[in-house]
Amino acid sequence: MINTFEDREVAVEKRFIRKEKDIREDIAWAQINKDVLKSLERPRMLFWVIFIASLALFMVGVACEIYQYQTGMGVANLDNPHVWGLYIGTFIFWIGMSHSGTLLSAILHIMHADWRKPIYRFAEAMTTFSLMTAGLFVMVHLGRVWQFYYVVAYPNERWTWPNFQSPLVWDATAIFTYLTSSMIFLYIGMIPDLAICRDNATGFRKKFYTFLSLGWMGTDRQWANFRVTYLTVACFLIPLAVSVHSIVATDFAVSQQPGWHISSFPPYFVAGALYSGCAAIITLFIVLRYVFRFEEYMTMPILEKTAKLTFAIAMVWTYLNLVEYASTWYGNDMYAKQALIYRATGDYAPYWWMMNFLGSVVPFSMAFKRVRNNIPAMLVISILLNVGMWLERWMIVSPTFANGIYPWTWDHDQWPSMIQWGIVAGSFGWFNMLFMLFCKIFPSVSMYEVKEMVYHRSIHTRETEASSINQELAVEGAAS
Amino acid sequence: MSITNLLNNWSFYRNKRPYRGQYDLNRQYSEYKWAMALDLDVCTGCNACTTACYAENNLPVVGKKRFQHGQVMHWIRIERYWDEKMGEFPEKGASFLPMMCQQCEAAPCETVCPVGATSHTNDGLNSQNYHRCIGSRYCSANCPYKVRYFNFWNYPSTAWPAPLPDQLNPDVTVRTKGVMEKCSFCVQRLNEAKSRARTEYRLVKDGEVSPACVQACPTSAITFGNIVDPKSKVAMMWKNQQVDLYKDMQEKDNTVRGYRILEDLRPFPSVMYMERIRDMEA
Amino acid sequence: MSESGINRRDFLKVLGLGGSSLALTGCGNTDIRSGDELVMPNVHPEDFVVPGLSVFYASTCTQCGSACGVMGRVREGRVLKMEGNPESKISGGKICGLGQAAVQVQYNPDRLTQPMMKVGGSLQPVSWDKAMALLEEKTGPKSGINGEEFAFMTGAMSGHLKVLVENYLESLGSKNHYVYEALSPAVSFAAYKQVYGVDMPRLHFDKAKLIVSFGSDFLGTGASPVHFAAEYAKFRKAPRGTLIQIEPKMTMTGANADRWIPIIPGTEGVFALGVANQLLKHEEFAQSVPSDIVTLVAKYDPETVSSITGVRSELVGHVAALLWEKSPSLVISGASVEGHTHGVQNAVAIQLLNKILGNVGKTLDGQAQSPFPQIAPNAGSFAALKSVNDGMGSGKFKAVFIYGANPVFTAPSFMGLRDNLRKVPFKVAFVNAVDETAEECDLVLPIYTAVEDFGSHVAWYQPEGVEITMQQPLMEKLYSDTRSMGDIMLELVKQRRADEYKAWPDFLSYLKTAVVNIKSAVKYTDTDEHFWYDTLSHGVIHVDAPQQQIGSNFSSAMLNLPATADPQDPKFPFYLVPSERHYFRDGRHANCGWLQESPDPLTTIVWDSWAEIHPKTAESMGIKEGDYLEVSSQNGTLKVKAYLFPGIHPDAISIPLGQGHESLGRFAKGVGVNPFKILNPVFEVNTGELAMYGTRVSVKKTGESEIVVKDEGPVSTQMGRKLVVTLPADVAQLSKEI
Amino acid sequence: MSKSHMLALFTDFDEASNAIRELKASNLPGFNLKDVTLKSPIEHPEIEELLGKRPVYVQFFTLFGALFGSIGGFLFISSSQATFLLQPKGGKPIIPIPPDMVLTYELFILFGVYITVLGFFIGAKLPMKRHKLYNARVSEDQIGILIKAEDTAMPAIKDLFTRHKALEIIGEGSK
Repeated sequence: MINTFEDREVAVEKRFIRKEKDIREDIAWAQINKDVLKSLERPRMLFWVIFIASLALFMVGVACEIYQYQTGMGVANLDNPHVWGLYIGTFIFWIGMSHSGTLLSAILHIMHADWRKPIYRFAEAMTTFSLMTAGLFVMVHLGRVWQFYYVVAYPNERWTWPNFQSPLVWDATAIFTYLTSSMIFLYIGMIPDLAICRDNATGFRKKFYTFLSLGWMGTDRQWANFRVTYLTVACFLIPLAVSVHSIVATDFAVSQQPGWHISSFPPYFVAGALYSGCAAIITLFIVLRYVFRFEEYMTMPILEKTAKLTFAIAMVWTYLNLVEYASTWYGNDMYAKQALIYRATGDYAPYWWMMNFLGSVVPFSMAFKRVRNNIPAMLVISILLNVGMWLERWMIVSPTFANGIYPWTWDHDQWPSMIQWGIVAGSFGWFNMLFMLFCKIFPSVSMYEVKEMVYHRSIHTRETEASSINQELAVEGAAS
Repeated sequence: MSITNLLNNWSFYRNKRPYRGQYDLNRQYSEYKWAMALDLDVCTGCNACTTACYAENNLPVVGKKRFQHGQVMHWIRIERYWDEKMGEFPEKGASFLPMMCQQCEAAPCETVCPVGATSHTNDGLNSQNYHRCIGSRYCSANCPYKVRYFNFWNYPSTAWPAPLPDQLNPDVTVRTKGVMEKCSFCVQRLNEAKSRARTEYRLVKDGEVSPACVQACPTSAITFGNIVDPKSKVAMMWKNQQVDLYKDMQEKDNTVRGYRILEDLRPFPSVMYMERIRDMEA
Repeated sequence: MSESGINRRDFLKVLGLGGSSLALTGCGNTDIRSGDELVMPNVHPEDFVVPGLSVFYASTCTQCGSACGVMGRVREGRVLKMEGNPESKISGGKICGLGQAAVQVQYNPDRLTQPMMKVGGSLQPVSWDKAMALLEEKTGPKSGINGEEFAFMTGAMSGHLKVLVENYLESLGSKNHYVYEALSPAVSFAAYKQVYGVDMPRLHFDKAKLIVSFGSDFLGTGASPVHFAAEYAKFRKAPRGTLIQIEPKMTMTGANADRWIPIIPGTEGVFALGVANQLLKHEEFAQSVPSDIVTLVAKYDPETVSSITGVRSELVGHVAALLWEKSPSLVISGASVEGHTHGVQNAVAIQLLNKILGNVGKTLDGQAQSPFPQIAPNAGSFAALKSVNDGMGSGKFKAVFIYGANPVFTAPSFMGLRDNLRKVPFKVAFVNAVDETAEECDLVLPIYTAVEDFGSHVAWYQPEGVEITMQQPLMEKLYSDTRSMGDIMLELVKQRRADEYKAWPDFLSYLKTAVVNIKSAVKYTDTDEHFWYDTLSHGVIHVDAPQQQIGSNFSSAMLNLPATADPQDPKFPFYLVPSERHYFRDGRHANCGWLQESPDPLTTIVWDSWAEIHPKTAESMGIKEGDYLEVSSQNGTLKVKAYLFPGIHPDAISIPLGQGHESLGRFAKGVGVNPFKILNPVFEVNTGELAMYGTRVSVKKTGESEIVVKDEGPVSTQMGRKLVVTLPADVAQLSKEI
Repeated sequence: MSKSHMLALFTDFDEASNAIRELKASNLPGFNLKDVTLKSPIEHPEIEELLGKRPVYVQFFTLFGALFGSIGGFLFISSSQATFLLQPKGGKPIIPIPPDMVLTYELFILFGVYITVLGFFIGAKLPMKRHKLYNARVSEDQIGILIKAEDTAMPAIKDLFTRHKALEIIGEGSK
């Protein structure tokens, strides 16, 4: 029986706590600034542990590369015809990793899924840095890295140009486009927050942020232009992201080699990319949440939503994966079929099966709410998924070389040397290092967008709650 | 400049190699097209061609360990196959197959090189430009015959202990680490012959020039020449064997021996092989 | 010698005469080692030497005994490549890989560059004066050495250097010229001698419609592989001949056969008689042989033959039938037939088929009779090594010279040759690089390589006429402290015959005089000088000589073959087949990178030795590829990797010769194993030659295993690809081909 | 007559919008709605509407960039191929369409993005110096209204703001 204003308040309160929210709506804006800006000051100890560890790992990679540079690619234990190895595999892996940033920020932005707001910033950062890492691998892989600029189409006195027919040149263009565009996207989206940093920083940092924030004042004119630009760039980024990984896929799909020459490769690669990217987001989500005490913003419901998204993409990937096998099998092309059988039964079989298990079976664990809400479990799963996706890339590259068209040159003995493994490990160090640095220097949660989120949601809920109460009152009134 | 001439002869730019008449004696595109015919029935697998290639083209001796790692640099290799349905013993002997770069007309390696280091020459060779190569190894990855060899090590510093460098052929460069290399049909010899012929206002005569392997082969299993010249031996052999350079699938009598390896991949190789014969009554 | 060049006028004259595009001798090039190599070495080049253009000098390949005429490609005073000399009837302008490797012998990083003297158990460099003084002291007139105490061991020799060597021995009053070749054709010579009365008949592969080869690897390691390969090519052209190979281990020739038949080693003769048995059933052939042979052959019915040879009985009739329908045919025998106690009988039994089929005179007739016996080649023999070894063992010899042979490496261990050699007070080796034998010698003299030296050669297999192939320097000597073998010999001769030889300051002048003497024989009308330069520029002298008449006498006495295969010893169940690799032979050129890295044609293995074992046998013994095996005979054990090889008789184990050097240089040292060492003292009864294939071995797994380094991939078939297509001979229409 | 600036800070967004509505309604002499600038921590489309049409031109930059990228890109690639006849590729024409299309597509996006961003900087007048009446709290949780008007109109506006419980009103003179 509700008849007094107090009762009504209580009822509203009840409904407030009934459903768990993506984010607390009564959180004060000043508090948001405070919390996020704190992440630029004093993170937990773990931050430094991760940072130092990554630095060390990176150094290992650098050492290996220097040795390889001096001695020649032979130290990678590649051979004729097994000329590509972990470098290319890991290159694809990092390119793939970069896709989810765009997915989260651009696609969800267009779809007005506002739960992305607290987490898209670091996802975009991830995009940028994994692209940088991928770029490194192109270099590391080259036999004469000191001549890499031959790939660039720069005017020269001899009128020699790169071969625009080569998928590698498409790669170079696409990656360059993607890298710069996503950096711009990241930066534009960060300007209002940089302004906030500027307003709260002192000393050297103040100069730094002042410079970066370009004198942003949040005037209506700025906001209007900002809104349009952000949306436009987002619209550009989505097809770009798709095209980038399709092009990487064409590196293989346009070649004649069995196991590569498959028309379903581009979508397959894109799905794999989003897949590994989402898994990576979950991992970093959990790490940042702990390291920077972001429990308020990176809440369990958001984690769960991300998990659901990952699960969906995992299923898409699984489907395309099976399509690849099926089409190879029924296509009944001798070379391709032999290559497929070799993958499943030959020297790479253990890794191939592990890839399939991790990529297609493990994600089902995320079907359970219990698992989705269990942070340690999600951490482990997300890492497992990425291991699986890395294996997938390796299983695309190596078995084809080991068991290609020409039987005389089949090579079943090749195994990556410690140098290759070292450089691959180094790349992870490099990525983590950059990422951690970024999170330390820039707000890894978008403050103004969280404010918007809180603002709009609070308005929304207030209205819905109010209306529902009124209905109840009406009902009860009729009853009495 | 470029745009105008682009518009002027658009059709020329859209012409897809190999097209009939691309090579002909009245200089449509080039009056040379080097080709080979290799008779597998008289090839004894003696490796004389391989050694000749080492001598002519400054191929490094890589040593046991690197050979084991598959980093050997033989531009021409002799493959030995046993028959698939061989009983207890190989009663019909072995099958030897000398495999060198097939100088494909539609070479899979050429299109994928990011820097255009490998491309087609006017006289129909699949050239490899060491100075341009950056070692992406995509060409090798896409080569169906796997006849491209990558310099995984800095061989010039290790492969020729003094005074072995004195033997190196000054007409052929020594390749450094990180570049791809492959059979060139001894292009240095071809160029010498061509320039000699040019100074005498004539074309290179048939048999005037031949790659080292052809020259060495004790059984003369390999025939080399300019297939554009209908009177050259190699052209006559191709014709006689009913193998057409511009076709990707030959319709020929089953008594005829000529064929090109992996033709179904449509690389249009410039090397015609002639089937090995065995006396089934024996 | 480099000063004794040609002046400009000579050269012009010669061009007029020779008229060939081949250029002249390499004399006159300045030493390329002198000064900075970046400087173009020809400071005073000949007129015809144009920088940047190659000059081709004709010469002779001495890598093996077939003396192919070759041309050296020379640029800026450096020989770069060996190519065949089209004017040579033997090479026909072609060349094998072994011949190519001559330049790697020349530029070998492990060449001996100065004389070495044993001082306190190790070789120390000395000056030539010291070295020659020592020679003088030990073997000179004052040394008081008599002919009996002196031995000169050489490899097979021919031409004028051989003459000089023999003159030297003669000046010493010695008859001890021991010509030793580890892989000598002595047994087949003996057999041919018995049957045809000549050492070596001329074989017309191209004329035959069917060749039945009993273990003769004429394409790989025969008397004249390059020539035989060319003939083989003709033989395969229309009308295409058929090749049947019968041998215990597939050779390169066997790999090209239309039918390859594995057989128990040593029983080839029996198989031949079995075939003869079948053939004599045809009445045309009945009269072709004496009656005693007919009766003898009658014993060999297919079943018996099959039981002895382990070949399916129907194959006997099959081969006979083929021989019956395809005529003319040619039946030949090879090393694996002759390397047995009854090797000669085996070979004779095989020749019997030629007799029956009437091939004698058709596909097989006499070679040209060389008009110059003194420069004719002397094929080596194992007997020579034996007597040297005995002499050394008994301390008979006070001094031993060794040239062109490496007995310490090739002699089986049961001879104890190394120890015997050590007993000799003074041992001299003339070498390009220090090999196992030189290691043991007191004086090691560095001589020119074949491409630095003059010489003349006569092959013991002559395709047509007699071809004297001239050897001339393709470049100036690489090391100033090396000398020509000829010069050294001349100097040695002069120790005792100074006045007779004073006319000749060096070997070149000696050779020139000698060669010019041939002028009359070839009806050359111009001056001596021109003849000399003509000869050099062409590289060959063709002497058309009368053909040797060959008889054919067979008697049952020559054919008393053992009734069974050699008795089995349960302790050593396997036949050892020490196979001869076509680029390694007895291993004297093992130190060439090219040869080490050129894959063995059949196994495609490089840089190693291996034991070929039949997959069936391997399976029964649980052996996989790469497993280390202990292959032991009574005289030693080899530890060698297994390679599963279908082309070998299940009871045989084959290990290639030529590897397992303890010396000789970086490319050869410590690579593989040396099967010579474990050979048993089994000898061919008629000739006393070592029965190379008469050794029995046992095989044991060691448990260790290592990857076999080979060019072949994990699969050895085409996996359904259309790479090598095989066409039945009856479908092919070679006659319509160009 | 001289104009001057005044900044009012609000915590309550509804009040702020009401204030603007009132300003709009009361057409004071010497005051123009164009001179009102809204400064907010987050974007407020609904309030911006009150300020009347303030058009954005970024789209036109985008259009130009995209067109330039695609057309210019294709011309650049094909013409460079056309000038590079020395090294034809077997099996392909000198100017192959499909690969060029791929690159054209990439360049279309590349220039589209770049020039869009250029347009943003121009449109938003970035980088710029901060206005002297900027207050840090605007970037935190308060909404600021900056107006420019004749001094005569100032008192009226000031008291209008105070009526709408402006936390603080900063005039040019004061501070």
